Amino acid sequence: MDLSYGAAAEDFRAEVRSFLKEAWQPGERRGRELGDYVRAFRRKGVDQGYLYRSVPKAYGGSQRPVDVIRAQVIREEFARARAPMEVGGNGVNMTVPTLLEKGTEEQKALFIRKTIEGDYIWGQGYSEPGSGSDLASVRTKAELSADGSKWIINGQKIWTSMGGKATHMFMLARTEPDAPKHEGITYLLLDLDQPGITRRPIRQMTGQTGDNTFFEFFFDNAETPVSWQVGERGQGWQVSRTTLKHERASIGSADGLGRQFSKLVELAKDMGRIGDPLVRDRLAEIEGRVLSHRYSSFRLFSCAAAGEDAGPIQLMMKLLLTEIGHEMALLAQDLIGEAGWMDPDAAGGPRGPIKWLDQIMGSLGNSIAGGASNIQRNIIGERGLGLPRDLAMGGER
Amino acid sequence: MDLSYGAAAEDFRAEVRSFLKEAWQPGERRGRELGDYVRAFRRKGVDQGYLYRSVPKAYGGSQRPVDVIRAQVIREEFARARAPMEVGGNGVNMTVPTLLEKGTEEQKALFIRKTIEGDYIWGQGYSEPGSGSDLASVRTKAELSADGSKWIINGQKIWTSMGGKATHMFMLARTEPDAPKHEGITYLLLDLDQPGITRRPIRQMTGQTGDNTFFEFFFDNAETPVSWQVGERGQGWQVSRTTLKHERASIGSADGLGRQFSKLVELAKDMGRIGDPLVRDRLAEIEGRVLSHRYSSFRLFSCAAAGEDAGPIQLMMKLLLTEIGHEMALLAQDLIGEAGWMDPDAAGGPRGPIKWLDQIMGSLGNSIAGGASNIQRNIIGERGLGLPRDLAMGGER
Amino acid sequence: MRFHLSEEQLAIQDAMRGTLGQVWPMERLHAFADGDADFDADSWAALMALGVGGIALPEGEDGAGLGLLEAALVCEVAGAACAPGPLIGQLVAAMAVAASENGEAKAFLPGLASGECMAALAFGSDLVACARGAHLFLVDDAQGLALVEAGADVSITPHRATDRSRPVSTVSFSRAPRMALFAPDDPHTQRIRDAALILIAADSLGGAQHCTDVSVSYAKEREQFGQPIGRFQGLKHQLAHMALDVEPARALLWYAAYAWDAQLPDATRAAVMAKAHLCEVYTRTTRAAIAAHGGIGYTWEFGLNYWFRRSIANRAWLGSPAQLRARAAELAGW
Amino acid sequence: MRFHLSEEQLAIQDAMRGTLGQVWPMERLHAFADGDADFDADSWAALMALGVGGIALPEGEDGAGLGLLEAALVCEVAGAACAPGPLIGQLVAAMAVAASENGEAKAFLPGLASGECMAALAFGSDLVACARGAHLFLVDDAQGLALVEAGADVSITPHRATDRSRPVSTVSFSRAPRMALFAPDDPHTQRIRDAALILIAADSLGGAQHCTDVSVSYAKEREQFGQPIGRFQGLKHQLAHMALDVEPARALLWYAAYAWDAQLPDATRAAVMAKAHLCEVYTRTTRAAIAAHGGIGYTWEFGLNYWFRRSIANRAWLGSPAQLRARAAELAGW
Repeated sequence: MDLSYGAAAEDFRAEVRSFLKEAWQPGERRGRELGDYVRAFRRKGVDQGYLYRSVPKAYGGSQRPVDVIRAQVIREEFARARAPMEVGGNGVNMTVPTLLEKGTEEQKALFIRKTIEGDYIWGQGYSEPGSGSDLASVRTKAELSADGSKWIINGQKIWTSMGGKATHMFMLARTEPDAPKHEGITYLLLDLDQPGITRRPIRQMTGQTGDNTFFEFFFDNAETPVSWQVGERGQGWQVSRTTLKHERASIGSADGLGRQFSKLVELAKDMGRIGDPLVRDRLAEIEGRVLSHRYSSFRLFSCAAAGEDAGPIQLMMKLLLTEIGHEMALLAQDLIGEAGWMDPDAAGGPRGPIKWLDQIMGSLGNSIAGGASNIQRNIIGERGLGLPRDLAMGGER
Repeated sequence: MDLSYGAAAEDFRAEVRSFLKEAWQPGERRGRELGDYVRAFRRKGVDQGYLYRSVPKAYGGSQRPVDVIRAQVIREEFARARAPMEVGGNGVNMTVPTLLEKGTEEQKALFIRKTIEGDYIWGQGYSEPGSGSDLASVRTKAELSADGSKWIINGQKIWTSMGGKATHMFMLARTEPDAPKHEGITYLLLDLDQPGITRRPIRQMTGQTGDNTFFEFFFDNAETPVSWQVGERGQGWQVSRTTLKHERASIGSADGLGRQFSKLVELAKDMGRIGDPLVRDRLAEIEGRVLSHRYSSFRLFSCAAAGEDAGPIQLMMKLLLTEIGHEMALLAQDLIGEAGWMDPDAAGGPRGPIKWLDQIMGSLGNSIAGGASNIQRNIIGERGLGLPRDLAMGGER
Repeated sequence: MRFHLSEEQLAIQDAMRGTLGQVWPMERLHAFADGDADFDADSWAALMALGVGGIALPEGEDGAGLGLLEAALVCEVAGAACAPGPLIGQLVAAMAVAASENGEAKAFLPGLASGECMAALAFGSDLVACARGAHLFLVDDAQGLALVEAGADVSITPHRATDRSRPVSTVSFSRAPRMALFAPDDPHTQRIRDAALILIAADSLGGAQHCTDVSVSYAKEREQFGQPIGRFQGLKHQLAHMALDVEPARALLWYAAYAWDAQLPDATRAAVMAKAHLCEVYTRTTRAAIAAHGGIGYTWEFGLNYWFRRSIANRAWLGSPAQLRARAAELAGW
Repeated sequence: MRFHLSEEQLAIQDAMRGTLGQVWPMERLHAFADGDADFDADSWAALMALGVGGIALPEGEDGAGLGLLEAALVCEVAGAACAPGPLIGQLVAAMAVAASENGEAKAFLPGLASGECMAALAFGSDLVACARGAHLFLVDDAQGLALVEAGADVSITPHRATDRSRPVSTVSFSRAPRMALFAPDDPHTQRIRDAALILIAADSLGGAQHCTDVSVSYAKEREQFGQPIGRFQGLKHQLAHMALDVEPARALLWYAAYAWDAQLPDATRAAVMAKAHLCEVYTRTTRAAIAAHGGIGYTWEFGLNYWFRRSIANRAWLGSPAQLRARAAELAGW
């Protein structure tokens, strides 16, 4: 075992660092000026081969061979310099990989560059009211226009993150109502700036609402050209599977959990509870799981770097994160005590302990986002341990 | 709410107490002499209407109307005087109620008196290797003899408690191999003292073995008269359901759990750990559940006394007991520490803390006996909460 | 021997439930949660019209002559409905005043019983639920139990509260005149504290039962993969586990209230155990309920979050479960 | 950067596994458990023939030149097989002697490496596993670490042990001559203690993995209601939960061994955390495995109880999880 990245990586790190020293000097820039500076900086990052490494040059990427060590060094150095990385979001994480794999030449040319440069922001149109984990139970309907040039869309989508800012959406729509459940779905792209679409933010239990949270979308004869359909008609389920895999790989950051744990220890100190044997015991017990998660992320990274399959552990990271989040929330709740009576969106109230309320409630959101925990347990049991499929779900996933 | 039994019950208590004072004086009697004395004492108990209250006089019972308060007073006073109650076991708890409900006149006359007087000891012949919770998957076969007078039995039964002492068995045997699973089973009684039967004790993980533990039974052309069949041929599953209900009602004693908890507190004191805040917290947390169980048993008793349905709580007592047993075992394990390195069947080793090892392992046996915990969870969910039946088990229970 | 609810007791709960069902539907709760008030006059009046305020007072003192058990049954229904207002404070204050000999305080008893005079609890903390609407405060501090009238000398700073159904304020009584009820070491002081613990436990039981009930209903209606989700063993066992947490705890609460009413020697410890255990149950159950609902449970609109928020308030109120367990260990002489 | 096992490391485990599969099938374990010995010569010889004894010793000192990580990988396989003998004591003693300057003790190094000279651990307790067969004892007491030779001055009282695979005895060294290795405050003393914790954690990981594996296999084969029981979500989620407990903990153990080998500043704390966490995992997993098997898991004959018993021994050895967590809190400066 060796947690250093090796001499070649350190040379590369020096190179990235010197690039950043020169190229990332935002200074006092703010607002639009800063936006332009960031955009220019990202272009330089692409030219150096640091950003959009998996995207071909033709569509604005830097087209580099897979090298997880280099990618990690880039992430670390950009974070250290507080320099902006790729624009992120559903567009880069889901639309781009899907188009690279299944898109037409026209679609690639039309969308990829605009997406990675941040002009197009993508909302996910999978979930519907009532669909839950059963994503294939799509009821939003798309019908061909009389002339066969457009899809006419009617229905509703929900749980679209960043829904307030999205310019475009990728969605699953039912195009063959009489076909078996998984075979009548088509994968469509569409422009959200059109009259047939209404969007509405979903207020969450934390009280949080606004452009960065989840939205519902209502489609009333919304339109999209047939040429924006990805993959074959009726093959949308398969197309979406590619995408979801990417989403799952991008969820979960061991560092974030570690930082949160450190804050929990600080909270115990701030509340004068760090000397309480019960608190110390709970903290150390939770840390055993936090460190297990952290070192397992090293293991996954190491396997990825070596091009080896890490086995079932990769299916477990998300649920592990969720469960540890619950445990931290429960301890935080007892640490803040009566301070928890005041909501974090209180004006002028104490800022310290009560900001934990967001985490205490947010830990519940974790179980829901990115696949509910029971689905994760099924996946671990079936794909990880090779147990037989559930009868009721058999062949439906 | 009122936990006193009321004046009438206290009068009755005085009556029972004065009976016991006179009738139960075992003195220095031992062995056979004591056995005869106990047998005579039980006859007096029946004559007074204290024992076998639900059994008609014709078969040796005292045939009294249901009165759970009186029954409770009798139990308390007999326990206080350390006087023997009914003989107990599968015979009294399962065979007798089943015969009273489904047996022929001949069967009642033949078996009930002998059973309640302790001459006949009954083993349960339900479980088979591989059947587990799926009790209807009976493979032990019974075929009619050529003259139609006897059932010829071949197969194997397992998990028969007190199997070393049993004189008779009630069993489920498959008599209609071609009928649907639940419809080809017949309920048979048989004499275990015959050449076609071999019995073997099952050694448990505690190392415990002997006449009082579980046994396996092997049947090689064992025989029983057709007149010993209970209920219709092919209706054995229904007959057995009556019986299992009785078994479930008799499992679990809140007092036992309370005594065990008191011993756990004593253990913490003996090991010098009662001052440890973690131990105190765990003890109080466990006690919250122990008391919930105890007071729920009062509630059940109170409902039974009033002839009212207590609702879902009655389905929960067994699983609750199992879960609390697990928690106590885990705490006990940490309390005994290195003393747990020595087995309780050690000759000459320390006797104090290590006797907890039996409980630590035994708590696992609880999950298994009387229906596995997952079956209990299904029952709570389906019968208690009205959730729909599992598809795979649908219609099979 | 009787250890289950009587027809009369069930009827009290039914009446409460019926009234709250009418005056306190989810729309009202939503509107209240987004509003600025810390008390809702209509629902308060409707409850008080049922005679709830005097339920545990002697018949001679404007009361129904029932016990703390009945008060707990009432609080259980209020907890299930996430009802607003200082119901626990009202009941505890009325009992404290009824037991006291302070004539000045006693003059408030008819108002406390009828609900016209609203009382909030200020027990060992300057954070007080439903303080703004209160006419009276039952204060428990170093000087013992006292009644304080709202007015110029009582300063109240409202907060945006986690528990939207019973918003809190910081209250300071520095120069306000006190109507002394009981000295700190008076046995009545302990009894009043115990009563408060029991009523919070009752509110928690009601909330936990509500969360279990709505989760079970949802699991029966909601379909996925062509099945009601309650058919899947994973969720089924989770729901069974919730019920297994809540239903046995009901008897723990009954016992605590019974021990209080009968003044049994273990009454204080029973109250401590009940509050500790029921608040653990409430925390677990609200979390489990939200998980059992999936995305919709996490929305503000669905409303489960009000119970979750109330469980946070109840848990921290008058001592966390761990603090109370430490107390229970002490009381047991361990 | 490398944080997963190499081909070579996997090969070491495969060799161990293959050998134990041959010399230590369940029948042998059963026979040993019912017998009177505290050590099994055949399986010991077979393991030692693989060079296991010297795996973590420098190449110049009769060793394979590998690290504690490889020693841990070996102990993991031994734990999975419930292998008998003082393997952990042997490896720790060899490392202690190799690191010391005591010539008298060093003379035993070739024997320790080859396994001809068997060593047991007597660390802060008079209960010692596999004491009767041992030629040497590595003693850790108020005087620090020392090697003591078995003989007339060492009195051994065997017990019927809970852990039938590694029976314990009470050992008294009162007048036995000591070959001093390290003073109590010598950094080497701490390192040797840490190594012991890590190897017990490794044994626990192997045992927990074994229990998970057999439960998964059983769930695939065993049918009820016409289905393999692993199809039922209830059991499926329980098995997933077991795997979720065990698999991530593997990296925690690797890190502890790596930190020891690389002498990182957090090496001691990593060892403490690994032992505490892996023993919790082992306890939970053995219990879950027996429950997952139903009745058969509870029988002696099926054998799961040997792992359960070993988990009891490992958990109590050198500090319970709670004691170690208190230590970890101290080491973190909390």
